Amino acid sequence: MKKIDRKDFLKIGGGAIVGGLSGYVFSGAPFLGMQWLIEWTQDQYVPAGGKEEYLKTICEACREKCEMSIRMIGDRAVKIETSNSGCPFSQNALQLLYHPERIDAPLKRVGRKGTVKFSAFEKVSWDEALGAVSKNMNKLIGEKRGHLIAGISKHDNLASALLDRLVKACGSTAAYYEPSLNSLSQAALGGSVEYDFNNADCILSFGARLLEGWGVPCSMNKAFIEWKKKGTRLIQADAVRTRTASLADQWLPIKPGTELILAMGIANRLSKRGRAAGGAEWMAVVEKYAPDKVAALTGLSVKQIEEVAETFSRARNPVAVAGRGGKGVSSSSAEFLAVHALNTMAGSQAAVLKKGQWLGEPVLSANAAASIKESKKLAGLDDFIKNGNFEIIIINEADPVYKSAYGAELAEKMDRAFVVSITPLLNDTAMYADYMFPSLTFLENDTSAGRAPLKPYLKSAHAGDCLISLAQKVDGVKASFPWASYVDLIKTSGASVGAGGVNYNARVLIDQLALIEKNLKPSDEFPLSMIPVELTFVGDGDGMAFPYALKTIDQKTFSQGKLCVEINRKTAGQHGVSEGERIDIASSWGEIGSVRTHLTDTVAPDTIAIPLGFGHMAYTKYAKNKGVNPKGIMAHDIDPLTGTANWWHTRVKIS
Amino acid sequence: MGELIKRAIDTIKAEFNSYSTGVKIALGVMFFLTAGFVIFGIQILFWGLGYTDMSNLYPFGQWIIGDLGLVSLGGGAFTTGFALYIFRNDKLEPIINSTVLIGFLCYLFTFIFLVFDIGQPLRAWFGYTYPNWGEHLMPTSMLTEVIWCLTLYFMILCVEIVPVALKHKVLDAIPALHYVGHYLHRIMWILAAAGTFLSFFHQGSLGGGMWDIMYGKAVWFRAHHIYFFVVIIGATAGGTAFMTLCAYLAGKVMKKEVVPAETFHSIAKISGILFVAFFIARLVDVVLMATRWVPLFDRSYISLQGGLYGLWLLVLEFLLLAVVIVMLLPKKNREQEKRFLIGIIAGVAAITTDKLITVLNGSSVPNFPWRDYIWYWPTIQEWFIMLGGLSVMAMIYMWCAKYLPLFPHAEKHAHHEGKSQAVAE
Amino acid sequence: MAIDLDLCTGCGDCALACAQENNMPVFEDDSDLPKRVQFLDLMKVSNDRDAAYPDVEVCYIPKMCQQCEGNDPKNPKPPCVSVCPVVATDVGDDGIVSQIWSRCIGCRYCQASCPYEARAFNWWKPRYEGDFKKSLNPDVSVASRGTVVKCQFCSHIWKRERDRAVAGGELDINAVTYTPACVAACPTRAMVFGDLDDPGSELSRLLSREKKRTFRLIHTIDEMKEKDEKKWKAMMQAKNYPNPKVYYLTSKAWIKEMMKFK
Amino acid sequence: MKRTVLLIGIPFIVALYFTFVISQKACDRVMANHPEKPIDFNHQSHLLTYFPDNGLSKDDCGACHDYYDNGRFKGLPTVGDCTSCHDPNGPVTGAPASTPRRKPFLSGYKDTDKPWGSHARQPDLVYFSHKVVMTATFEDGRKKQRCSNCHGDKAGSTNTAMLKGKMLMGQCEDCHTALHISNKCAVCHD
Repeated sequence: MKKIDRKDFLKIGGGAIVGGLSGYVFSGAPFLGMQWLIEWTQDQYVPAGGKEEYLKTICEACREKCEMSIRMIGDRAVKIETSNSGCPFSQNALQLLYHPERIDAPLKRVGRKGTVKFSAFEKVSWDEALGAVSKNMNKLIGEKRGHLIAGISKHDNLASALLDRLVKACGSTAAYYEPSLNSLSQAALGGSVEYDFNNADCILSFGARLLEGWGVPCSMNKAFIEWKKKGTRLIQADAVRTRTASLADQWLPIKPGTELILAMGIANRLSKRGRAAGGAEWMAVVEKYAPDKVAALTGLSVKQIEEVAETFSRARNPVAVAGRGGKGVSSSSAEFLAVHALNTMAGSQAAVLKKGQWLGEPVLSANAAASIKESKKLAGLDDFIKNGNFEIIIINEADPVYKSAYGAELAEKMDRAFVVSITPLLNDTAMYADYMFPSLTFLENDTSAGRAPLKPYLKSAHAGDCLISLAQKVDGVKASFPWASYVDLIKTSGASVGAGGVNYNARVLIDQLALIEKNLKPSDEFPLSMIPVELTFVGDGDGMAFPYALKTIDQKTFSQGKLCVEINRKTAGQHGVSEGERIDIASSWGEIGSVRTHLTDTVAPDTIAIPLGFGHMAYTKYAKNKGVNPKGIMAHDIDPLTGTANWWHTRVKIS
Repeated sequence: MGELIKRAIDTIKAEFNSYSTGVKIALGVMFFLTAGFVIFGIQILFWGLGYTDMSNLYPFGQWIIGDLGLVSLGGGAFTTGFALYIFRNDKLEPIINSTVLIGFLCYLFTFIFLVFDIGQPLRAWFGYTYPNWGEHLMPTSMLTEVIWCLTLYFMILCVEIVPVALKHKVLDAIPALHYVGHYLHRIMWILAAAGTFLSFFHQGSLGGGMWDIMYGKAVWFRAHHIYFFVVIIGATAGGTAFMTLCAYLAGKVMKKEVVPAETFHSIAKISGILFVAFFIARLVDVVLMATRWVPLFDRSYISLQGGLYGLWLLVLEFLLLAVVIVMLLPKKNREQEKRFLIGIIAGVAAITTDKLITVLNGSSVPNFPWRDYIWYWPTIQEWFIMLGGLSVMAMIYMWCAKYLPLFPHAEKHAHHEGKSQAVAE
Repeated sequence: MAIDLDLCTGCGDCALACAQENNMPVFEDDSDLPKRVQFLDLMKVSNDRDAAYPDVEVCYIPKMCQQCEGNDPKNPKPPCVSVCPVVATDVGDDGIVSQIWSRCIGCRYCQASCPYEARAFNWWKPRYEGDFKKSLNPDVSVASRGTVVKCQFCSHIWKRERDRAVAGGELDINAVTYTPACVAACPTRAMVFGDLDDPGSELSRLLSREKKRTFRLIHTIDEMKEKDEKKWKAMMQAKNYPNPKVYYLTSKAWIKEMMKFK
Repeated sequence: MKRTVLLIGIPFIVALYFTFVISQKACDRVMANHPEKPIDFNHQSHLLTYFPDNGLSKDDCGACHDYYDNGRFKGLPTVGDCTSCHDPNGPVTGAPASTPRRKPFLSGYKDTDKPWGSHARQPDLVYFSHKVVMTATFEDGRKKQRCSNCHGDKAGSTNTAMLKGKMLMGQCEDCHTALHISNKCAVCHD
């Protein structure tokens, strides 16, 4: 045997290496490795499988109570399959249900107020959080200062009724609602109007964007099919050619903010036909609005007004609709009254005033009874923010800091007060909360019909349950909350009943008309009118937290972080503004900056249409810092009956 | 180890210091761009194309322009090779090595840009394994055709570049390699012919076919057989101008006559004639577009020329073409150095503009009547990858010009004239 | 598919249902319109190009992949299919243009060739943060970054329904019907889905009944057929047309007018 | 020369063998071809001795490998499916050979448990319907497909060893081509 020299060693090594490589290649490992590499670098994600099921439930988000079918894969809800709704609630529900920024446990503030960082909060147990909140409330009640406890609710529902009751039982009258169609018409008319759109044959809408989120979207969509079938006439008065205005049979392109005057003009024509409503004092005001005056103020022709009045009075079952806007509604109380007067004059069967009656009056403890006398009853939310006083405030799903024209002032007051927020997502208002309670989506809460289809998300609980358990810990309140749980309450709650007559307040009407006429006068300082428009799903801001809703935003409104306002072409020419230019808008209330212009003739001359819903400071990373929130510069005049800022029509200038 | 690094640094220092100030500055800029190329290249490959300004509305951007430009300018390699080996225009002999190298680099970087441009670089090989051959082996997807033709022609260029590399004094000393190089050189005409054939196809496919088969788009659709050849002529014209320009610049930088003047004049003449052909072809193309193809969409040609990249680019292209023809065609013009230079620069610019029109204007045209023209401005990532790639190309070319017998003419002269030239080098 | 724009209120439920059903990727910013991925785009269209206030109108046009077939229905040639270098997109026997992202190399050639902007590219890595992953539909594969995706008329629902039908004893799988997510979600029944090849289907009957109201997106060649059949034939020979399978219905002249370039 | 061949050849073969085996093991592991099999299930004995006594043919794989109501394939049976025959209160010994006896180890599980993993997994990104494939028939009523065509002779197996490895797309396509079924991408992929 020869000695193995260097050359031989190389041969052995070479043989081994080549052999090893061939073995590796022939085993197929490189190809599998390549495939693995491709999958790994692409982060290929395959959703887990499971048994497919369809769960039936009822959407309790509104009165319509839509039946829902939820497609489940194992324990995951993957799709809401229901065709009877056109409402963003139900379609968005999964996005909220599985939102990555959903609050998963009660949170206590440890950081500075007004920050959006989650690090400003720490998780606590329900007992601890409820205990801390009730301790603060008990202290106030014990000092007979229960009137400094306030509550703000979003929806007009049972959970809000619970908050009303809790606040009242503590000895305060400060239970308010965010302005909505319901809350505004209740404040103005003393009850909410139930419209029977399916059976009406002529609908006269005063700026109510009926098909753009107004009222209950799913029933509006159902009604729309009925109108198409029956040939119901839809007449829309608006300053912007909105979708509803385009789908309407007739569009009355009025000057921005003159809906009330148009209503007066039509009432005037109806009165000529011997119809009357609202009493002598009211009718005296109506008499002043002859068609030529109305025509001059609204920008319509006398003929148009007379024709509309004619159509309206001829109709068998006409209905006039108040409540300008889509999801975010803002109309003056006078407008609600005037439009309701039209219905009465025309003898409409399709608009019935109903009064909600959820729960009875609570039992007041001695302390509460003493402090409730101290409590100042204000007309509505904005009135309360401006003139009210509070030390503890409970926010039930609402976001007044973002949505109210007085949001900044509320934030300032909240900075000094003890704030409790019940919400599934950290919104602009919750930025100031001391305690946050995670609430549920309708998919997770039990209903009168049965158990919820899905288990509650982590440590969330329904707002109603949250308020009931809180009430159990507050002194002298327990007696008013005999229910074991929210479901227990649902089973015993009452229904709405018919309301009495409406108080047609002519004084308010005269004031409002004067204000509008003043606003209409061309002013050198603020030559333009600004009115809000809303986008599908974004609405007045609630949709911004959901990525799939963001995908529906159209190019000419918001794209790549730039918010566009719509300006009439001719007007833009007069003001030297070109397409896509960056402008600032100023009103007497303030200034917002950096919006782009989009020139389009769908907007009335001398008008800027600004989208609502943008410019959140918080409300998840999807909504945060996108565009601007115009509420701050919108008109702040507080309506005497509804107590909310009538922000619809604002005089502005481009700066 | 430390010693080794020190020696390497010293070598690089010495190398860097051997250049003149102007070249040093240029090298610095190119190194900077290359660094950006590497950094942003990693970003794009690992985190995706989201960092570019391309979008769903504007799917093709700067890198596609780069691909188109590089391929058509690199097309000078086949034109020159064809003229030299098939037509036996021996005046072109001194420039051919440089031409082959540029062609090689252009194609190499076309691949590199393509890899950046596709969303799934790891799946790039799908083009070979699942090609979209249509019926009768006529590729329905021009990109399939392009991938195959480019690959094959790139292989040919690799073979063509081997003899040049083998001429390096170290390699040439090995007898075996010397013979390989020699015989490869002898069969070069076969490669030139095959290259011409392949190049014809992919020039037409990438520059023309790729666009005109998109029959849904008014701005791109036209009769295949016309535009296909328009682009080929463009590539032959622009390519020759680019080859000339590169060699000219190399000469200026190296401060010596790398290519005899008569070579320049000969190739400029070829280029000039081809540019006349291209001018006519392009004119026919535009007229046909305006009168025949665009009206089939119920649109007008002029309405497609709006936006940021509209009519002015088209006008610019024809102006540049006119400049080339005036400067290169008459003998007295092209034999004057300044006019010759203006001519070839305008030629390269004209072809680049042609590609800009194809991509920039083509993508920015709105698809719906209510949409506006789209605005595209490449992001910093796109710029660095594009310019960084080009600087790498330039640096490789510089290195080759210095160490490989890229310009045999200059070497010969160096032997004749003695040491002074070598020092300048 | 047919979409009746007279009935469409632009509520957007179709877009939302589509996103939920098809596991639409969530990017950092989904309001970044040019780069977001969506199959169904709600296009806001107004006639303010041709009219001035107050004669303007607006409407929302839901636009998904139009499932083109080219001039010859027997040999369908959508503009996007022929250009794909790796056969990642194909026309199925049912006429639906499919796109298999796991084959796609991301060259975006199909996107450039689509005249309806129906295709979307995953510019970023799709992120389903936190529990968003839980709402993913296992029937639709989640595409990865750098691939093109598109609407396939929810063909996975057809497969689902086919399984159900076969389990229920139905043997002729061609008789299986299904409803895409967008159509199922439409609250006003503005969208109608059915078999265009079957003259008895609801869709075919609707289209033959409503010929006057029918149009196709920016597909003005249809008008030529009515006006001048000879010229139409010549044009069809001169060039391939996308010939989409999505029909729109409207009684408003301005919408049809807006389909033309001026 | 011979020495050189040996010097190169022997290490070549040894290295080839070892890397081949190691790489293949690694591949198997990556592809999860060794799922947990706590029971050495004997298909053959079940099908041959037990099925005929209960009026089932030995091709009735569906007796255990069943479908959901919506037509999706359940895959491997659950413990509940097993105990529906192997009565939890039944005798462990002493019963006639054809009667399923109680299997004590099953009592450690819940009825819905599936403690055993599967060799055959449906690949990601593919929508394959067992139901449709298994119900398809020729015009004369013969079934187009049998379980064994893809799964091998599972019915004849006496242990839980893997019979067939990963199925490649080509195999699906071959069958589709042979049976004149469309091979378009969207037939299986979404």
